[in-house]
Amino acid sequence: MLKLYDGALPVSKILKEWYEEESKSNYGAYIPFVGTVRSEDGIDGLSFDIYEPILESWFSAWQDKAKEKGAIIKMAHSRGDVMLHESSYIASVFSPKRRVALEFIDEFVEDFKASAPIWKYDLKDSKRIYALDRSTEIKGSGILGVNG
Amino acid sequence: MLKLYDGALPVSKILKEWYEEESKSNYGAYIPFVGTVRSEDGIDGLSFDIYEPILESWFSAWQDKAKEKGAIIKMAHSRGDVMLHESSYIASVFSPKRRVALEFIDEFVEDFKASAPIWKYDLKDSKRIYALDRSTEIKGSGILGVNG
Amino acid sequence: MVRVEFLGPIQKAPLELEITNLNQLATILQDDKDMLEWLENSAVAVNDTIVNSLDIEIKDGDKVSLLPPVCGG
Amino acid sequence: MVRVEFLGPIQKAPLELEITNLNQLATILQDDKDMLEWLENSAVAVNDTIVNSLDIEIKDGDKVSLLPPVCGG
Repeated sequence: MLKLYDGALPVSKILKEWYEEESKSNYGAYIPFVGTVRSEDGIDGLSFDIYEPILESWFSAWQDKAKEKGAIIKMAHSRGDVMLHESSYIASVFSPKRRVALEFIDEFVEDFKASAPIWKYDLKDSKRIYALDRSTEIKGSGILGVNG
Repeated sequence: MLKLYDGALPVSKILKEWYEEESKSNYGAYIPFVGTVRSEDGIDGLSFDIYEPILESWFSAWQDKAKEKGAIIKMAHSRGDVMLHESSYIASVFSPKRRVALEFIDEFVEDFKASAPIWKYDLKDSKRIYALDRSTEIKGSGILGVNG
Repeated sequence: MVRVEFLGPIQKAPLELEITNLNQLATILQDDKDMLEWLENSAVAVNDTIVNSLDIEIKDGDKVSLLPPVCGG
Repeated sequence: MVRVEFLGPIQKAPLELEITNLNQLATILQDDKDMLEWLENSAVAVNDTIVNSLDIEIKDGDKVSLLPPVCGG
Protein backbone atom coordinates (compact mmCIF):
# COMPACT_ATOMS: atom_id res chain seq x y z
CA MET A 1 0.00 0.00 0.00
CA LEU A 2 1.58 3.20 -1.26
CA LYS A 3 -0.33 6.43 -0.94
CA LEU A 4 0.70 9.97 -1.90
CA TYR A 5 -0.80 13.07 -0.30
CA ASP A 6 -0.78 16.70 -1.39
CA GLY A 7 0.97 18.51 1.48
CA ALA A 8 1.54 17.27 5.05
CA LEU A 9 0.48 13.78 6.14
CA PRO A 10 -2.34 13.27 8.66
CA VAL A 11 0.00 11.07 10.73
CA SER A 12 -2.25 9.89 13.57
CA LYS A 13 -5.07 9.10 11.17
CA ILE A 14 -2.77 7.05 8.92
CA LEU A 15 -1.17 5.15 11.82
CA LYS A 16 -4.64 4.32 13.16
CA GLU A 17 -6.00 3.20 9.79
CA TRP A 18 -3.03 0.94 9.10
CA TYR A 19 -3.18 -0.58 12.60
CA GLU A 20 -6.89 -1.28 12.23
CA GLU A 21 -6.56 -2.64 8.69
CA GLU A 22 -4.18 -5.34 9.95
CA SER A 23 -5.73 -5.88 13.37
CA LYS A 24 -6.88 -9.42 12.52
CA SER A 25 -3.98 -10.37 10.24
CA ASN A 26 -2.01 -12.01 13.06
CA TYR A 27 1.11 -9.86 12.75
CA GLY A 28 3.04 -9.66 16.02
CA ALA A 29 5.03 -6.52 15.20
CA TYR A 30 4.03 -3.20 13.63
CA ILE A 31 6.79 -0.61 13.16
CA PRO A 32 6.02 2.73 11.55
CA PHE A 33 8.81 5.18 10.77
CA VAL A 34 7.54 8.77 10.72
CA GLY A 35 9.65 11.51 9.13
CA THR A 36 9.00 15.09 10.23
CA VAL A 37 10.35 18.38 8.85
CA ARG A 38 12.95 19.80 11.25
CA SER A 39 13.71 23.45 11.76
CA GLU A 40 17.30 23.96 10.55
CA ASP A 41 19.23 26.37 8.34
CA GLY A 42 16.41 28.88 8.52
CA ILE A 43 14.05 26.94 6.28
CA ASP A 44 10.28 27.49 6.36
CA GLY A 45 9.59 23.96 5.17
CA LEU A 46 10.37 21.43 2.46
CA SER A 47 8.81 20.65 -0.89
CA PHE A 48 8.80 17.39 -2.83
CA ASP A 49 8.58 16.28 -6.45
CA ILE A 50 7.78 12.61 -7.06
CA TYR A 51 8.09 10.53 -10.22
CA GLU A 52 5.30 8.07 -9.61
CA PRO A 53 5.88 5.33 -12.24
CA ILE A 54 9.34 4.45 -10.89
CA LEU A 55 8.31 5.00 -7.26
CA GLU A 56 5.55 2.45 -7.77
CA SER A 57 7.77 -0.19 -9.34
CA TRP A 58 10.43 0.38 -6.64
CA PHE A 59 7.77 -0.02 -3.93
CA SER A 60 6.29 -3.09 -5.60
CA ALA A 61 9.71 -4.80 -5.62
CA TRP A 62 10.01 -4.13 -1.86
CA GLN A 63 6.50 -5.44 -1.26
CA ASP A 64 7.63 -8.69 -2.94
CA LYS A 65 10.71 -8.85 -0.69
CA ALA A 66 8.47 -8.32 2.35
CA LYS A 67 6.12 -11.07 1.23
CA GLU A 68 9.00 -13.56 1.10
CA LYS A 69 9.47 -12.93 4.82
CA GLY A 70 5.76 -13.12 5.62
CA ALA A 71 5.65 -9.35 6.12
CA ILE A 72 3.93 -6.41 4.43
CA ILE A 73 4.84 -2.74 4.03
CA LYS A 74 2.72 0.38 3.81
CA MET A 75 4.04 3.78 2.84
CA ALA A 76 2.74 7.33 2.61
CA HIS A 77 4.58 10.38 1.25
CA SER A 78 3.81 14.04 0.64
CA ARG A 79 3.82 15.86 -2.71
CA GLY A 80 4.45 19.60 -2.74
CA ASP A 81 4.99 21.74 0.34
CA VAL A 82 5.30 20.49 3.93
CA MET A 83 5.98 23.09 6.58
CA LEU A 84 8.12 22.95 9.76
CA HIS A 85 7.12 20.25 12.27
CA GLU A 86 4.73 18.67 9.78
CA SER A 87 5.40 15.14 8.55
CA SER A 88 6.11 14.10 4.96
CA TYR A 89 6.89 10.39 5.19
CA ILE A 90 5.62 7.25 6.89
CA ALA A 91 6.95 3.77 6.16
CA SER A 92 5.54 0.82 8.09
CA VAL A 93 6.26 -2.85 8.31
CA PHE A 94 3.96 -5.52 9.72
CA SER A 95 5.53 -8.89 10.41
CA PRO A 96 4.78 -12.00 12.45
CA LYS A 97 8.19 -11.71 14.11
CA ARG A 98 10.02 -8.90 15.84
CA ARG A 99 13.50 -9.46 14.32
CA VAL A 100 12.18 -9.47 10.76
CA ALA A 101 10.29 -6.24 11.40
CA LEU A 102 13.25 -4.44 13.01
CA GLU A 103 15.63 -5.41 10.21
CA PHE A 104 13.13 -4.76 7.43
CA ILE A 105 12.19 -1.23 8.49
CA ASP A 106 15.89 -0.30 8.61
CA GLU A 107 16.71 -1.76 5.17
CA PHE A 108 13.56 -0.32 3.63
CA VAL A 109 14.06 3.22 4.94
CA GLU A 110 17.73 3.24 3.90
CA ASP A 111 16.98 2.06 0.37
CA PHE A 112 14.12 4.54 0.19
CA LYS A 113 16.62 7.33 0.92
CA ALA A 114 19.06 6.01 -1.71
CA SER A 115 16.69 5.03 -4.50
CA ALA A 116 13.14 6.37 -4.34
CA PRO A 117 12.59 8.92 -7.15
CA ILE A 118 11.68 11.85 -4.93
CA TRP A 119 13.34 15.27 -5.02
CA LYS A 120 13.55 17.56 -2.02
CA TYR A 121 13.62 21.37 -2.02
CA ASP A 122 14.15 23.78 0.85
CA LEU A 123 11.49 26.48 1.18
CA LYS A 124 13.40 29.61 2.16
CA ASP A 125 12.70 33.32 1.56
CA SER A 126 9.77 32.34 -0.70
CA LYS A 127 12.13 30.31 -2.92
CA ARG A 128 12.19 26.58 -3.67
CA ILE A 129 15.86 25.48 -3.59
CA TYR A 130 16.87 21.95 -4.65
CA ALA A 131 18.61 20.19 -1.71
CA LEU A 132 21.46 18.80 -3.82
CA ASP A 133 23.90 18.55 -0.90
CA ARG A 134 21.58 16.21 1.04
CA SER A 135 20.63 14.15 -2.03
CA THR A 136 21.98 10.78 -3.14
CA GLU A 137 22.83 9.69 -6.68
CA ILE A 138 20.77 6.68 -7.72
CA LYS A 139 22.93 3.60 -8.38
CA GLY A 140 24.12 3.73 -11.99
CA SER A 141 24.12 7.52 -12.21
CA GLY A 142 26.50 9.30 -14.56
CA ILE A 143 26.41 6.94 -17.54
CA LEU A 144 25.42 9.77 -19.91
CA GLY A 145 28.25 12.02 -18.71
CA VAL A 146 31.61 12.60 -20.41
CA ASN A 147 33.19 10.33 -17.78
CA GLY A 148 30.33 7.83 -17.98
CA MET B 1 7.83 8.29 29.75
CA LEU B 2 6.87 4.81 30.92
CA LYS B 3 3.20 3.99 31.39
CA LEU B 4 1.59 0.72 32.45
CA TYR B 5 -1.99 -0.18 31.57
CA ASP B 6 -4.34 -2.80 32.99
CA GLY B 7 -5.16 -5.02 29.99
CA ALA B 8 -4.75 -4.21 26.29
CA LEU B 9 -3.19 -0.94 25.13
CA PRO B 10 -5.27 1.70 23.30
CA VAL B 11 -2.65 1.75 20.53
CA SER B 12 -3.94 4.46 18.19
CA LYS B 13 -4.65 6.79 21.09
CA ILE B 14 -1.15 6.32 22.51
CA LEU B 15 0.58 6.78 19.14
CA LYS B 16 -1.41 9.97 18.58
CA GLU B 17 -0.70 11.37 22.05
CA TRP B 18 3.02 10.74 21.78
CA TYR B 19 3.19 12.24 18.28
CA GLU B 20 1.34 15.35 19.43
CA GLU B 21 3.38 15.69 22.64
CA GLU B 22 6.59 15.97 20.59
CA SER B 23 5.13 17.82 17.60
CA LYS B 24 7.13 20.98 18.33
CA SER B 25 10.26 19.33 19.74
CA ASN B 26 12.05 19.33 16.38
CA TYR B 27 12.62 15.58 16.17
CA GLY B 28 12.97 14.39 12.58
CA ALA B 29 12.22 10.72 13.21
CA TYR B 30 9.55 8.98 15.32
CA ILE B 31 9.61 5.17 15.37
CA PRO B 32 7.09 3.26 17.46
CA PHE B 33 7.35 -0.51 17.81
CA VAL B 34 3.94 -2.08 18.51
CA GLY B 35 3.75 -5.65 19.83
CA THR B 36 0.48 -7.52 19.30
CA VAL B 37 -0.67 -10.91 20.65
CA ARG B 38 -0.54 -13.51 17.86
CA SER B 39 -2.80 -16.52 17.57
CA GLU B 40 -0.52 -19.55 17.94
CA ASP B 41 -0.45 -22.83 19.86
CA GLY B 42 -4.15 -22.51 20.60
CA ILE B 43 -3.78 -19.70 23.15
CA ASP B 44 -6.66 -17.37 24.01
CA GLY B 45 -4.29 -14.58 24.95
CA LEU B 46 -1.33 -13.67 27.13
CA SER B 47 -1.01 -12.37 30.65
CA PHE B 48 1.79 -10.30 32.19
CA ASP B 49 3.29 -9.74 35.63
CA ILE B 50 5.54 -6.69 36.03
CA TYR B 51 7.98 -5.81 38.79
CA GLU B 52 7.79 -2.06 38.62
CA PRO B 53 10.74 -0.85 40.72
CA ILE B 54 13.33 -2.57 38.52
CA LEU B 55 11.40 -1.86 35.31
CA GLU B 56 11.53 1.82 36.19
CA SER B 57 15.26 1.89 36.92
CA TRP B 58 15.96 -0.13 33.73
CA PHE B 59 13.86 2.33 31.72
CA SER B 60 15.49 5.32 33.35
CA ALA B 61 18.97 4.04 32.38
CA TRP B 62 17.80 3.75 28.76
CA GLN B 63 16.30 7.24 28.87
CA ASP B 64 19.76 8.48 29.91
CA LYS B 65 21.36 6.62 26.98
CA ALA B 66 18.79 8.17 24.62
CA LYS B 67 19.49 11.64 25.99
CA GLU B 68 23.21 11.26 25.18
CA LYS B 69 22.19 10.89 21.53
CA GLY B 70 19.70 13.75 21.62
CA ALA B 71 16.80 11.29 21.55
CA ILE B 72 13.96 10.32 23.90
CA ILE B 73 12.03 7.11 24.43
CA LYS B 74 8.45 6.45 25.47
CA MET B 75 7.10 3.07 26.44
CA ALA B 76 3.76 1.53 27.33
CA HIS B 77 3.08 -2.03 28.53
CA SER B 78 0.11 -4.05 29.68
CA ARG B 79 -0.40 -5.65 33.09
CA GLY B 80 -2.67 -8.70 33.36
CA ASP B 81 -4.60 -10.25 30.49
CA VAL B 82 -4.32 -9.23 26.81
CA MET B 83 -6.37 -11.25 24.36
CA LEU B 84 -5.62 -12.36 20.76
CA HIS B 85 -4.93 -9.52 18.30
CA GLU B 86 -4.79 -6.97 21.11
CA SER B 87 -1.51 -5.16 21.77
CA SER B 88 0.54 -5.32 24.96
CA TYR B 89 3.67 -3.30 24.18
CA ILE B 90 4.69 -0.04 22.51
CA ALA B 91 8.23 1.33 22.55
CA SER B 92 8.96 4.57 20.71
CA VAL B 93 12.02 6.59 19.95
CA PHE B 94 12.09 10.23 18.88
CA SER B 95 15.37 11.50 17.48
CA PRO B 96 16.65 14.38 15.37
CA LYS B 97 18.28 11.90 13.00
CA ARG B 98 17.04 8.83 11.18
CA ARG B 99 20.08 6.57 11.78
CA VAL B 100 20.07 7.16 15.52
CA ALA B 101 16.35 6.35 15.67
CA LEU B 102 16.63 3.15 13.62
CA GLU B 103 19.55 1.84 15.64
CA PHE B 104 18.10 2.89 18.99
CA ILE B 105 14.70 1.24 18.54
CA ASP B 106 16.43 -2.04 17.66
CA GLU B 107 18.82 -1.97 20.64
CA PHE B 108 16.09 -0.87 23.01
CA VAL B 109 13.56 -3.52 21.99
CA GLU B 110 16.20 -6.29 22.14
CA ASP B 111 17.39 -5.27 25.60
CA PHE B 112 13.78 -4.96 26.70
CA LYS B 113 13.24 -8.60 25.71
CA ALA B 114 16.40 -9.71 27.52
CA SER B 115 16.23 -7.60 30.68
CA ALA B 116 12.89 -5.99 31.49
CA PRO B 117 11.37 -7.62 34.61
CA ILE B 118 8.14 -8.76 32.97
CA TRP B 119 6.80 -12.31 33.01
CA LYS B 120 4.58 -13.74 30.31
CA TYR B 121 1.91 -16.40 30.68
CA ASP B 122 -0.16 -18.17 28.03
CA LEU B 123 -3.92 -18.09 28.62
CA LYS B 124 -5.14 -21.51 27.55
CA ASP B 125 -8.11 -23.62 28.68
CA SER B 126 -8.79 -21.07 31.44
CA LYS B 127 -5.28 -21.58 32.82
CA ARG B 128 -2.37 -19.14 33.15
CA ILE B 129 0.79 -21.00 32.09
CA TYR B 130 4.24 -19.42 32.53
CA ALA B 131 5.94 -19.15 29.10
CA LEU B 132 9.31 -20.45 30.30
CA ASP B 133 10.40 -21.72 26.87
CA ARG B 134 10.09 -18.24 25.32
CA SER B 135 11.67 -16.46 28.29
CA THR B 136 15.24 -15.22 28.70
CA GLU B 137 17.41 -15.45 31.81
CA ILE B 138 18.47 -12.00 32.98
CA LYS B 139 22.25 -11.52 32.79
CA GLY B 140 23.79 -12.79 36.03
CA SER B 141 21.11 -15.43 36.62
CA GLY B 142 21.94 -18.61 38.51
CA ILE B 143 24.29 -17.20 41.18
CA LEU B 144 22.17 -18.69 44.00
CA GLY B 145 22.14 -22.16 42.39
CA VAL B 146 24.31 -25.12 43.32
CA ASN B 147 26.37 -24.42 40.19
CA GLY B 148 26.32 -20.68 40.78
CA MET C 1 15.70 -8.91 59.24
CA VAL C 2 16.14 -9.24 55.49
CA ARG C 3 13.06 -9.67 53.30
CA VAL C 4 13.35 -12.13 50.41
CA GLU C 5 10.76 -11.88 47.62
CA PHE C 6 10.05 -14.32 44.78
CA LEU C 7 8.84 -12.56 41.67
CA GLY C 8 6.68 -13.51 38.69
CA PRO C 9 5.92 -17.20 38.34
CA ILE C 10 7.81 -18.39 41.44
CA GLN C 11 5.01 -19.47 43.73
CA LYS C 12 6.63 -18.95 47.10
CA ALA C 13 5.68 -16.61 49.91
CA PRO C 14 8.23 -13.95 50.97
CA LEU C 15 10.72 -14.89 53.69
CA GLU C 16 12.09 -12.81 56.57
CA LEU C 17 15.61 -14.04 57.33
CA GLU C 18 18.49 -13.16 59.65
CA ILE C 19 21.31 -13.19 57.09
CA THR C 20 24.30 -10.98 56.41
CA ASN C 21 25.30 -12.14 52.95
CA LEU C 22 23.98 -13.86 49.83
CA ASN C 23 25.96 -17.07 50.43
CA GLN C 24 23.81 -17.68 53.49
CA LEU C 25 20.70 -17.12 51.39
CA ALA C 26 21.92 -19.60 48.76
CA THR C 27 22.45 -22.27 51.43
CA ILE C 28 18.99 -21.75 52.90
CA LEU C 29 17.17 -21.76 49.55
CA GLN C 30 19.05 -24.81 48.25
CA ASP C 31 17.36 -26.82 51.03
CA ASP C 32 14.00 -26.25 49.29
CA LYS C 33 13.74 -28.79 46.45
CA ASP C 34 10.98 -26.79 44.74
CA MET C 35 13.42 -23.89 44.45
CA LEU C 36 16.38 -25.69 42.85
CA GLU C 37 15.36 -24.99 39.25
CA TRP C 38 14.47 -21.37 40.01
CA LEU C 39 17.83 -20.82 41.70
CA GLU C 40 19.58 -21.93 38.50
CA ASN C 41 17.66 -19.60 36.17
CA SER C 42 16.84 -16.57 38.33
CA ALA C 43 18.66 -13.30 38.71
CA VAL C 44 19.08 -11.66 42.11
CA ALA C 45 18.44 -8.05 43.06
CA VAL C 46 19.43 -6.36 46.31
CA ASN C 47 17.27 -3.33 47.03
CA ASP C 48 16.08 -3.44 43.41
CA THR C 49 19.53 -3.48 41.84
CA ILE C 50 20.58 -6.65 39.98
CA VAL C 51 23.78 -8.14 41.40
CA ASN C 52 26.23 -10.44 39.61
CA SER C 53 28.04 -11.98 42.57
CA LEU C 54 27.28 -13.52 45.97
CA ASP C 55 30.08 -11.50 47.62
CA ILE C 56 27.69 -8.82 48.71
CA GLU C 57 26.94 -7.83 52.27
CA ILE C 58 23.35 -7.63 53.30
CA LYS C 59 22.17 -5.58 56.22
CA ASP C 60 19.07 -5.35 58.36
CA GLY C 61 16.17 -3.90 56.36
CA ASP C 62 17.51 -4.88 52.95
CA LYS C 63 15.27 -6.47 50.33
CA VAL C 64 16.45 -9.35 48.15
CA SER C 65 14.41 -10.31 45.05
CA LEU C 66 14.62 -13.37 42.80
CA LEU C 67 13.78 -12.69 39.12
CA PRO C 68 13.12 -15.76 36.96
CA PRO C 69 13.49 -15.65 33.12
CA VAL C 70 11.64 -12.70 31.58
CA CYS C 71 9.57 -12.20 28.46
CA GLY C 72 7.98 -8.81 28.04
CA GLY C 73 6.30 -7.53 24.92
CA MET D 1 10.61 9.25 -32.14
CA VAL D 2 12.00 8.79 -28.64
CA ARG D 3 10.79 11.05 -25.86
CA VAL D 4 13.43 12.25 -23.35
CA GLU D 5 12.20 13.64 -20.03
CA PHE D 6 14.15 15.53 -17.38
CA LEU D 7 12.82 14.87 -13.88
CA GLY D 8 12.79 16.77 -10.59
CA PRO D 9 15.02 19.83 -10.44
CA ILE D 10 16.39 19.61 -14.02
CA GLN D 11 14.80 22.61 -15.67
CA LYS D 12 14.70 21.43 -19.26
CA ALA D 13 11.72 20.79 -21.53
CA PRO D 14 11.24 17.24 -22.87
CA LEU D 15 12.91 16.37 -26.19
CA GLU D 16 11.63 14.25 -29.08
CA LEU D 17 14.65 12.64 -30.77
CA GLU D 18 15.37 10.22 -33.61
CA ILE D 19 17.85 7.97 -31.80
CA THR D 20 18.38 4.21 -31.65
CA ASN D 21 20.68 3.92 -28.63
CA LEU D 22 21.79 5.75 -25.49
CA ASN D 23 25.25 6.61 -26.85
CA GLN D 24 23.56 8.89 -29.38
CA LEU D 25 21.61 10.51 -26.55
CA ALA D 26 24.82 11.07 -24.54
CA THR D 27 26.46 12.81 -27.51
CA ILE D 28 23.45 15.09 -28.07
CA LEU D 29 23.06 16.05 -24.40
CA GLN D 30 26.80 16.68 -23.89
CA ASP D 31 26.47 19.55 -26.38
CA ASP D 32 24.27 21.40 -23.86
CA LYS D 33 26.57 23.04 -21.31
CA ASP D 34 23.73 23.47 -18.80
CA MET D 35 23.33 19.70 -18.81
CA LEU D 36 26.92 18.65 -18.13
CA GLU D 37 26.59 18.50 -14.35
CA TRP D 38 23.22 16.73 -14.50
CA LEU D 39 24.65 14.12 -16.88
CA GLU D 40 27.33 13.29 -14.30
CA ASN D 41 24.96 12.82 -11.37
CA SER D 42 21.75 11.55 -12.97
CA ALA D 43 20.49 8.02 -13.43
CA VAL D 44 18.79 6.95 -16.66
CA ALA D 45 15.56 5.02 -17.05
CA VAL D 46 14.24 3.50 -20.27
CA ASN D 47 10.48 3.02 -20.13
CA ASP D 48 10.61 3.58 -16.37
CA THR D 49 13.27 0.97 -15.67
CA ILE D 50 16.67 2.20 -14.44
CA VAL D 51 19.53 1.07 -16.72
CA ASN D 52 23.21 0.73 -15.81
CA SER D 53 24.79 0.79 -19.25
CA LEU D 54 24.61 2.75 -22.51
CA ASP D 55 24.61 -0.46 -24.56
CA ILE D 56 20.86 -0.49 -24.79
CA GLU D 57 18.82 -0.27 -27.95
CA ILE D 58 16.08 2.28 -28.06
CA LYS D 59 13.14 2.01 -30.42
CA ASP D 60 10.46 4.30 -31.71
CA GLY D 61 7.97 5.17 -28.95
CA ASP D 62 10.36 4.53 -26.05
CA LYS D 63 10.65 6.95 -23.17
CA VAL D 64 14.00 7.88 -21.63
CA SER D 65 14.09 9.68 -18.26
CA LEU D 66 16.93 11.39 -16.43
CA LEU D 67 16.76 11.15 -12.63
CA PRO D 68 19.03 13.51 -10.66
CA PRO D 69 20.10 12.78 -7.04
CA VAL D 70 17.14 11.91 -4.80
CA CYS D 71 16.15 12.73 -1.25
CA GLY D 72 12.76 11.48 -0.13
CA GLY D 73 11.48 11.48 3.43
